[in-house]
Amino acid sequence: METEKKLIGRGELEKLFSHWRSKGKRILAPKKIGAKIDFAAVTTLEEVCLDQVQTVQSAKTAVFPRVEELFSFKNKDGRVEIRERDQGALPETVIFGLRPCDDAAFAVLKAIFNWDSQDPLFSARMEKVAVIGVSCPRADEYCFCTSAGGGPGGTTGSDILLTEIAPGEYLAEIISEKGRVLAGEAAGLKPCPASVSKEAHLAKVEPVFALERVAPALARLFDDNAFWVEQSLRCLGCGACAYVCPACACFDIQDEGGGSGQRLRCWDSCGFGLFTLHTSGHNPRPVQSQRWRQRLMHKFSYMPERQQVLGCVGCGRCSRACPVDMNILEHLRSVAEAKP
Amino acid sequence: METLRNKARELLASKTVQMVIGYGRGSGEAAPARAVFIRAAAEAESLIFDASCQQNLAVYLMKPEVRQLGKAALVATPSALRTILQLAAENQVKDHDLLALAVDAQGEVTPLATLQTIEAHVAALDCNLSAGEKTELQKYVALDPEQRRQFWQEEFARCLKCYACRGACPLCYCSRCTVECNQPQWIPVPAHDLGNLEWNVMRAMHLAGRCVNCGDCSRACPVGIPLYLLNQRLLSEVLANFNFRSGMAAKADNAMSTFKPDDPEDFIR
Amino acid sequence: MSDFEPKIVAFVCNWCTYAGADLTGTNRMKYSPRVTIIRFPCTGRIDFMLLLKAFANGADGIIVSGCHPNDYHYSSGNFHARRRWIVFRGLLDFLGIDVRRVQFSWVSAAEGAKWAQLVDATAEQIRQLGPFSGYHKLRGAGVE
Amino acid sequence: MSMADSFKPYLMKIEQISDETPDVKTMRLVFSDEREGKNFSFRTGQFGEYSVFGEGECTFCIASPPTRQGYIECTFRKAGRVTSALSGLEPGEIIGFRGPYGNIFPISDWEGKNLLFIAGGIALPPMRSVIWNVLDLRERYGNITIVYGARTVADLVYKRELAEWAGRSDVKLISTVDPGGETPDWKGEIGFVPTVLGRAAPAIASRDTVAVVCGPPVMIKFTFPVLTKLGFKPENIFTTLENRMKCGVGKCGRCNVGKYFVCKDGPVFTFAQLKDMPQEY
Repeated sequence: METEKKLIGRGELEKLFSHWRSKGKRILAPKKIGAKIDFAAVTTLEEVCLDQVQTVQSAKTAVFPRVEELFSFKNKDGRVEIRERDQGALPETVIFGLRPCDDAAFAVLKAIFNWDSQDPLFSARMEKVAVIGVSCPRADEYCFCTSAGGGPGGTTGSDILLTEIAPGEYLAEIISEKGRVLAGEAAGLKPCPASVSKEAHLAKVEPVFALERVAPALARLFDDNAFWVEQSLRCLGCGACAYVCPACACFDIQDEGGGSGQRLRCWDSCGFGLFTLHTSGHNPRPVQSQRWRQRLMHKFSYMPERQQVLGCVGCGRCSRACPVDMNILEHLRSVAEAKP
Repeated sequence: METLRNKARELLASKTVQMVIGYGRGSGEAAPARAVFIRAAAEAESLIFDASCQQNLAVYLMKPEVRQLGKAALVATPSALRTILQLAAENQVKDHDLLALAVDAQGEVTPLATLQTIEAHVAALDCNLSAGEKTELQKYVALDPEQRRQFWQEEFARCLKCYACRGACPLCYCSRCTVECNQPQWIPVPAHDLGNLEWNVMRAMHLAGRCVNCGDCSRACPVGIPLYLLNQRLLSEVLANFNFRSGMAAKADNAMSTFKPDDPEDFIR
Repeated sequence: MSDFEPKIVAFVCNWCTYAGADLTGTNRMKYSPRVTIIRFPCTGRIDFMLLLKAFANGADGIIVSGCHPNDYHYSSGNFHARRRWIVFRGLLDFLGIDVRRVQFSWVSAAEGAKWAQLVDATAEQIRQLGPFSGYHKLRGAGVE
Repeated sequence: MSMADSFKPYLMKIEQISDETPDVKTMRLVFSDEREGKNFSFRTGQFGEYSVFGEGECTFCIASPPTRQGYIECTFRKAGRVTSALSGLEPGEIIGFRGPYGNIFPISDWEGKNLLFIAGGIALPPMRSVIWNVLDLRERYGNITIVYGARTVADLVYKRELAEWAGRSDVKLISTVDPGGETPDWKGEIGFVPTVLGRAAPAIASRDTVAVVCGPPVMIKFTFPVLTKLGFKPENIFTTLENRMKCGVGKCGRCNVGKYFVCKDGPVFTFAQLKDMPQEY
């Protein structure tokens, strides 16, 4: 579908919020929580924070929650009954105010969950999500979207992308069919003069490494243990990077509730030693350097080859969230610049 | 800063240590300083020490791939010094395993080569909660229980179970944490409300009488849960009831695996 | 609230309290039937996690009881336990969990009557506090 | 496969349980829903996710051959949370099964060839499926040799079947136990699998022979050089890998060996493939 351009004012957006609310939709948007800004359910535009470069966590929870029920079961008196989820009951969700890198991350998640076969629960959630992005007027030293194939005004993954062209005045790019439906719910969209361009309102994010050099360099470096040990000495082996990442989707499956309980899917991270530990005690990745290597290899080598998509959108969240400043940008740069 | 760098150069050049674990410049606003592992005298100029250097570097003493690099000199804040003593008391580090370079806010560097000298150094420090810490803690103690319950429920609801608190804690060194034991499954794996509460209770309890209040768990938490409050509350409890302070001596019983016959029991019927 | 019958789990040591509870029975003393007794080799074995599991599985109140100090089968386990209870109680309180829901006690093998009183008093206390639904509701919460 | 994709398992009734060793059991499972059973098919080499409801899932191969229809079998050692729970179940109880997953042993390509099976310890189960599969189609294959070893006599699994194979004239079975693992009445070989294989070498022709190797990493490590010396080409040596898995369908992210998913690209790999893969298994 061809992108349509319109103008929309803050007042109209507010009306859209109350319209969605009246339809019973869940609205997720960046919101101040304590000292941090993160995605949470909101009801009005007032609650939404758009000043930050990035939220702590991504919006992936809308389609890949921290913990979700796959199905429930009753195991009693030698009989087992399985109750599948009612996918119709999944919430209709509008995600508002996420950055173009986060919008693009939904394409990565789709590639992970649906590359070989469709993941029904993920797909059902995805179906019910509409994405209204807001392009970036500012970036920080952790941003590298332009090195990861995106940009501060990138439209990949958005249904509508907004760019603030004057205080309270937005250029709305209507990108998808879902976007058109959403826009149809707004009265008072104004036509956009041809002279209006978003470029002047976007952050400048200079490319910092040559992406095409990363995958071949990684393949070369795989067996260079010293390189990986050096890269990961600081790493504490936690899962903060994976859990804030909009494109990380590794998961665990756990049963809870005894005989009458649920089978759950929950987040997991390749940074944990337990992730690959065999019951026998053998671990194919026994040390942290190998786990860090896996993180980079997976996103920048395996995924491009197997799922035809980069496992990273350059949002920089992992670097900001890391307790010990494992800055992925630096690591990628040194990978790209490693001598053959 | 130059004193610190010179000391590092000297230790490395004389091969007294194989590595200096210290602070270097971080990569951006989110991390003005970060850990560096200096192995050559020529690299010592990247060492810094200022108010932004807060991480308790003793966490790296327990990391296998760092340990493999040989004997370390550790740039140690007061918290890190106490951590070293606590690790020694728990038989995790031995005398002469490492050399501490005690640093303070004034930029003074004091090399401490033995656990005994670390003890003497720590004995002269004020290890009480600061006035600010006491006031903040008191604010929560003074709430009514229902408000406290709600406060913690909201805080824990954000917990992702990323275990950054555990990773950052130099005293969370178990090779297999309770959360990784599944026969029985003590702590639920998923980050739902019950799993998050049990994890955080367990973490706090297992650090009771051991935590030195370095605050790294809270600094590491990506969603900003004030875990330090739990630790401070329990260390106050341990101090008030057992007159015990962690990380003061290289040979000490663990507060929670010892007892006095006259420990208080007014709550027991 | 008047028809609320609390569910109480008692974690007791084998040597003193369990024997005491047995004595209550052989002496045909009556006490609240709302208690489920779980026997341990020693109070030192009663980990705080077990208490949390009891609450998560529907307990409204908990009794933890063992040998009196200095009158003890294994010389020091109950002293160790006492320390952990002190700290655990402090933590529960700080988390806003009503510590009246956990009753600690020493009941010897000769104190059948004390056991009956302890259970009755705890049952009454929990009856007044009502069901521990705040905690029970945690189960399943946060699953999408 | 839509059912498996939603992670909803088939309900399987435990029909029969055999004790293989003190901690290894074989379970025969039949579909609770007969229709599902009729529509179900698999091929040798594939695996599944078996679950005890309330405890979780664990991954094992299907240990029975596809030529025996109406049931599947699995053999497992009581080791973790789920296998411990599984061990405690009785015939008649219901468990979950998702599958079949993964690739296969290409046995139709092997027709007309000699087959050499080499297994150690608890790794015989994946091979049992393919062994019975080719034995059930015996006339299509040349000589069949099985070398099987375990630490001790007690650790040998499928003892009844070993006896059956030993008694067949169209199968050559060499069984062995590690030195010190023998009993007074042990009649087989004594020695590690690679050593015993080396000793038996003169009887094993590498020409027109396919080797299948399953065992602990250390056994595999020492077996490959012996086979190479015997003249086996890497593409004629097959093995099946195990890694920790959760989903079985290439999504959960933990079973990969380099860029390969053990659950999708494997579990069956040739030695030629393994040579190009990193040591992440």
